[in-house]
Amino acid sequence: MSKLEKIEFTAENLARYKEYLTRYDDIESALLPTLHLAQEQFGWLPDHIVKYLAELMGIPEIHIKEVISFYDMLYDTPVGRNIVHVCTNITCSMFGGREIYQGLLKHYETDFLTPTRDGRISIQKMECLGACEIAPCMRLNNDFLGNVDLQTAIHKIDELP
Amino acid sequence: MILKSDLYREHGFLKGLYLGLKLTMITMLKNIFKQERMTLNYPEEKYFYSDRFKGKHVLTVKEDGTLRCTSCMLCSTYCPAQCIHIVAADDSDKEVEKAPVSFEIEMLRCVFCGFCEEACPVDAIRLTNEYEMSGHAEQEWVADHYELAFRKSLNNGKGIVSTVDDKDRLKLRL
Amino acid sequence: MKDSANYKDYALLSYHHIPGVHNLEIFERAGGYETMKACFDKDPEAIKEEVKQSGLRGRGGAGFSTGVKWGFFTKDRSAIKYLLCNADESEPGTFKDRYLVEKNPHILIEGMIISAWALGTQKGYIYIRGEFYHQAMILEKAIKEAYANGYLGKNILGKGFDFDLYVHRGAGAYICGEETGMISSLEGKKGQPKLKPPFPAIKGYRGLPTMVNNVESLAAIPWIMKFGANAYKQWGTEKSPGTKLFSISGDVNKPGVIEVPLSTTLKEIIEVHCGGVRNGNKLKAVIPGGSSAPIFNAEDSLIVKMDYEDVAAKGSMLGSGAIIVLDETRNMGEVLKWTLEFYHHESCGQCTPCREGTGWMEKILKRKEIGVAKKSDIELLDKTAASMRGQTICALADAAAMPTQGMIKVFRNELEQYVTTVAKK
Amino acid sequence: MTEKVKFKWNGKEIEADKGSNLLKAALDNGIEVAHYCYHAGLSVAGVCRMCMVEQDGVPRPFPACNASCGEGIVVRNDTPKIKSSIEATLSFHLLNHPLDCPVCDQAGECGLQDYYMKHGQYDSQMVDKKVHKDKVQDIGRNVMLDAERCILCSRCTRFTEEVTKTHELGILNRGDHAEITVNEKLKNNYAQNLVDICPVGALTSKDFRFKQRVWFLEEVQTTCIGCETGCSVKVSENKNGAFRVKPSYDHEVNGHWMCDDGRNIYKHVSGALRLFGAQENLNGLFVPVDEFKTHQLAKGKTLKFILSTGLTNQEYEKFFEKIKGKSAQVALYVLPNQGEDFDGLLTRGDKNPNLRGARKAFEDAGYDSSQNALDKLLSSVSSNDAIFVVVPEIIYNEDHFNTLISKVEKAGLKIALTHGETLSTLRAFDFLLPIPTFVEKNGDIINFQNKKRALRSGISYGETSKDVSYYAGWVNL
Repeated sequence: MSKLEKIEFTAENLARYKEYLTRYDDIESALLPTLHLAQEQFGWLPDHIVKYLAELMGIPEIHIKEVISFYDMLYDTPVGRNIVHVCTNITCSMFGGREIYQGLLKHYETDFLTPTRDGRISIQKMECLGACEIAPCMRLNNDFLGNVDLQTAIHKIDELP
Repeated sequence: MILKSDLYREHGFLKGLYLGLKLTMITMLKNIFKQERMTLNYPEEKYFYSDRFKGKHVLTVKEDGTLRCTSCMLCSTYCPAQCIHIVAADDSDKEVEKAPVSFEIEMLRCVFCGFCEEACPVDAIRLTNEYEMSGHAEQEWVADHYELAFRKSLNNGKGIVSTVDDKDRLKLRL
Repeated sequence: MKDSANYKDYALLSYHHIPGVHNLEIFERAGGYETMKACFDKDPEAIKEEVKQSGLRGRGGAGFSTGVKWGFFTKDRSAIKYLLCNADESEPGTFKDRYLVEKNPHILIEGMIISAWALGTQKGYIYIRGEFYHQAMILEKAIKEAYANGYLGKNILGKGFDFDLYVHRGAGAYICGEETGMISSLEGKKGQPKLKPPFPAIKGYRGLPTMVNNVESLAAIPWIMKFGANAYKQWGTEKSPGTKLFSISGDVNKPGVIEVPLSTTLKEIIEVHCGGVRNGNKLKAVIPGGSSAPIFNAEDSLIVKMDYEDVAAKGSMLGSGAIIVLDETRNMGEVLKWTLEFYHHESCGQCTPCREGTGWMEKILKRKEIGVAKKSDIELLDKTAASMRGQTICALADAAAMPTQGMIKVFRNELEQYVTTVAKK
Repeated sequence: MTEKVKFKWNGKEIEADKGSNLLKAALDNGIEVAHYCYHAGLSVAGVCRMCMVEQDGVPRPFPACNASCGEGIVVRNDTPKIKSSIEATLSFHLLNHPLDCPVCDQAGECGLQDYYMKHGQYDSQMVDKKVHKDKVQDIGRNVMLDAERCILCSRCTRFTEEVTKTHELGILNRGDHAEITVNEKLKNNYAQNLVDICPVGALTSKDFRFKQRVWFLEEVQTTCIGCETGCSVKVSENKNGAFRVKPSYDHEVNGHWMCDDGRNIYKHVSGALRLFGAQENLNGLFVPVDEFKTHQLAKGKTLKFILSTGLTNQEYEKFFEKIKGKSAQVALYVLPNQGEDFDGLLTRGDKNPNLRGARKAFEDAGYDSSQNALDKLLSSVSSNDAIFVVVPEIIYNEDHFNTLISKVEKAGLKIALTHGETLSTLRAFDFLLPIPTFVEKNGDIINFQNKKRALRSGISYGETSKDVSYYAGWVNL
């Protein structure tokens, strides 16, 4: 995204943002949903978007940066269009979650969270995703994928847009 | 010289007295007959002091030839004669951060106690066995860091490289 | 899992066998929301008392009596206060709430409306972890249906009671499962736990009284109100009554969520409900309550009864009821490494002992990678873990220290071997 | 009146306000309690976990900073359990600390060093790789940040959130990768308080950086002369000069803080241009001269004085006593206002440290301190006059002062009483005579609240015995 492009929510997202504000008794509480929304639209949350949000919501910039850096699912570095979460917690590691993670990094020649060269995916190692019965599990964007091995994982990831 | 044992305690009074006087006698006789004198014909003859002698100071350098001193001022704090004067400044290298721009020792004030050597956390200052110092005026007795680190007698002006180098320390720090 | 479940067998999963029960219509046809309607005729204090009588204990991990917790809450009905549902189940090994919510979101909503009526809260939030995107959508849809039916919003069923319910998605932080951390996160801050006192029941979200309950606790409320506290007590023991969802994963043939009365033996859970250890292997160890719980060796696992007291008596904790089964092929050093990596990654960075300690414990265990490992490292690990306990604002430091100490207690020899063995490349 | 309660800390009975902070009560009563994150001027964070205490009847230890004083409670932090927990916590604090004390300016007043001497676990068990963060960052307003040394007590972030409300600092990331980060640069006028409140060497002053080691310095308790607020300050100085100004707690005036402008008030004290003796203007070049020469030249002339507002009450009093009954014309030069009247915290636009004291002294002596009197004096300047101008120690608006100087040009003998050759326009004067600066005199000034504030002298650099009243003695000789 070029910096020259004007950074602002689309009309639809702005309406959603306004709806979020009605849910909470103060504007700060709406920050997390708004960040999710912004990430949905912009992909990731660089400084100039933080600036826009800070002005929009009247929250100090550093406060928003703190929040973004705190959560695993909000990104202050560039990420690919699709996010692949690989669980590496106890149960998933027992069934080879870590090997899948390493295998994926090797296969796509990338690093933790670094987007692949075509900008299509970012692979993120995650702690327990809350789907241990289907270990080893992964998330492709918002969809859970369970009982995977490296081959099926690669296969499924390749199907992503 | 460190006495190994207490002759009197070990051997009893008489034997102790005898052993002690025997040593004295032997040395006396040696001096009379063998002419082994302590007086040297200085400066043609020079006495060699051990490395533990506390003589003229030296500032060690790093492998790249810069001063090891980080100007923490512990030596000047510890110095009983208050003869060390350091002016510190920023160093462009972030890892070094602080370095002296001037390091001066007033040699006439120095009591050569070696406390500076002990206080130094980075092995930047040492006392050598160099004991020949001379000067005409008071100003000549203020040794600056060029004198202290890069005088001719130290590795031909290249300075003494300290073994605990910064890079080694960083390696230790992992 | 039994197929033809009904109220007599299950409290929480009683609707789960009905297809499409996530739709309000089907849920109502099966008898849903009836309890809620009946509850509006009851005195809120009576509901609180009933819950207290039932002996329901918080299902999030600490096991504190829900009724007693409600008792601390302000009785001033006009004061602004909040009901917060903790659906941020991030304890490794736990997936019961996900299972509960994705199949039957309405039971949670019904439970929350009853609780809101009892507590007099005007607004409620379901804090669901960010990874559960679809589950959040299911909840949103269910809430929309409930609004449409007049179960939520202004003047519910003409009783003059207002209750708004919203879903709030987290963004991936274990610590937001801690109640004050969750409140911080809801307030739009970093999800760092707050100092206690004041407790959230007095000063919580936005400095106002806030009640935080686990999904499972809230979902059990409709059943308790329908059949009464005594019926609930038919299950379990005196101190741990009722049923509990257990999430079983690891080396078992049929991993998944089951609902059994508390005090069911672990042996029964593994062998009857989960089809035994995978591949007929020998059981080596069981983590009985999520990764924070100290591990059981095989002997203890076979005799322990899964209720709060018996698990605690054997030196562990029931926690969230996440059972991770490990068979003989598993290396305990690796398991501990994964656990410590997790806590290192998730420490919020507020209190020093936890921030530095979790990282250091991981480094101590990984010393063989830089070639400085020795046997006594296990002793150091034990000491470090001990000095982290009870030192921090929230329980994360304890949660990291307990499994470490537990593991060292049970598998010391294996760990000593683990730290000193360098893998050949 | 708040209710008082009595409680015991390590067996010592303490009286404090009911419900007040337990840690503060202990610290106020001279009990040494290790703590990093607690600061009386900020909210409670409770994150350093150093002030843990045990209370009889409470099962778990808890931090004293998050507890309140109650009647009859018995609190201890010297039990073996607490002692070992403090030791362990301190070792956690030091775990990822770079231990670069030799190059760290904080050494000597560092919380980590202080507590390590008391609570250290002297043999290290740390062989692991430390977490590295960004060092030597200039974050603006003369503040340097070293993220590695930081122990994340969050005092600084709380300061920018609660006191200045400018929100520049935050803690990014979590766990042991958490790091203090600045959003762009520091922008507020109170930024250097961050250096004071930082218990370790993470935030250091760029101005003071590497100038001195703190153990070479002595602190002199005095009052800031930067504006009419009159904050309590400590000036750190030694025989080589003054090196920094720090606020000292005064609940009536400045609380815990002071502004960045006030931090610069020490600079003229031992600056390069400091005046140590009389100087004569020889065609634009000042050369040392015997003061006696000035004295001789002033004889027989009409002496006129323009005083500044920076003198102490005692100096004014003595001055007017000396000229009592003699024909000397006296007026007061008042510094013009700078910027806004009051920034909401401490800084005030009125930059006259002792305007109230001056006006009162003028009034008591029967002199007019108004602008009219000054105008009258200036308009009557003639070649038969010897005019003494007391140069204010700190001049914010040079142009304003230069206009004053331009008006005295007609005088036969122009003498500046000053601490140094600070302004180029001082070249219009025939002589410069030294007067003491604020750290070289004892006395009182009166601040905006009409409160007496004390100036105290430390080590003297200039000719301090000769103040304005000494020169007043030249009248009618």
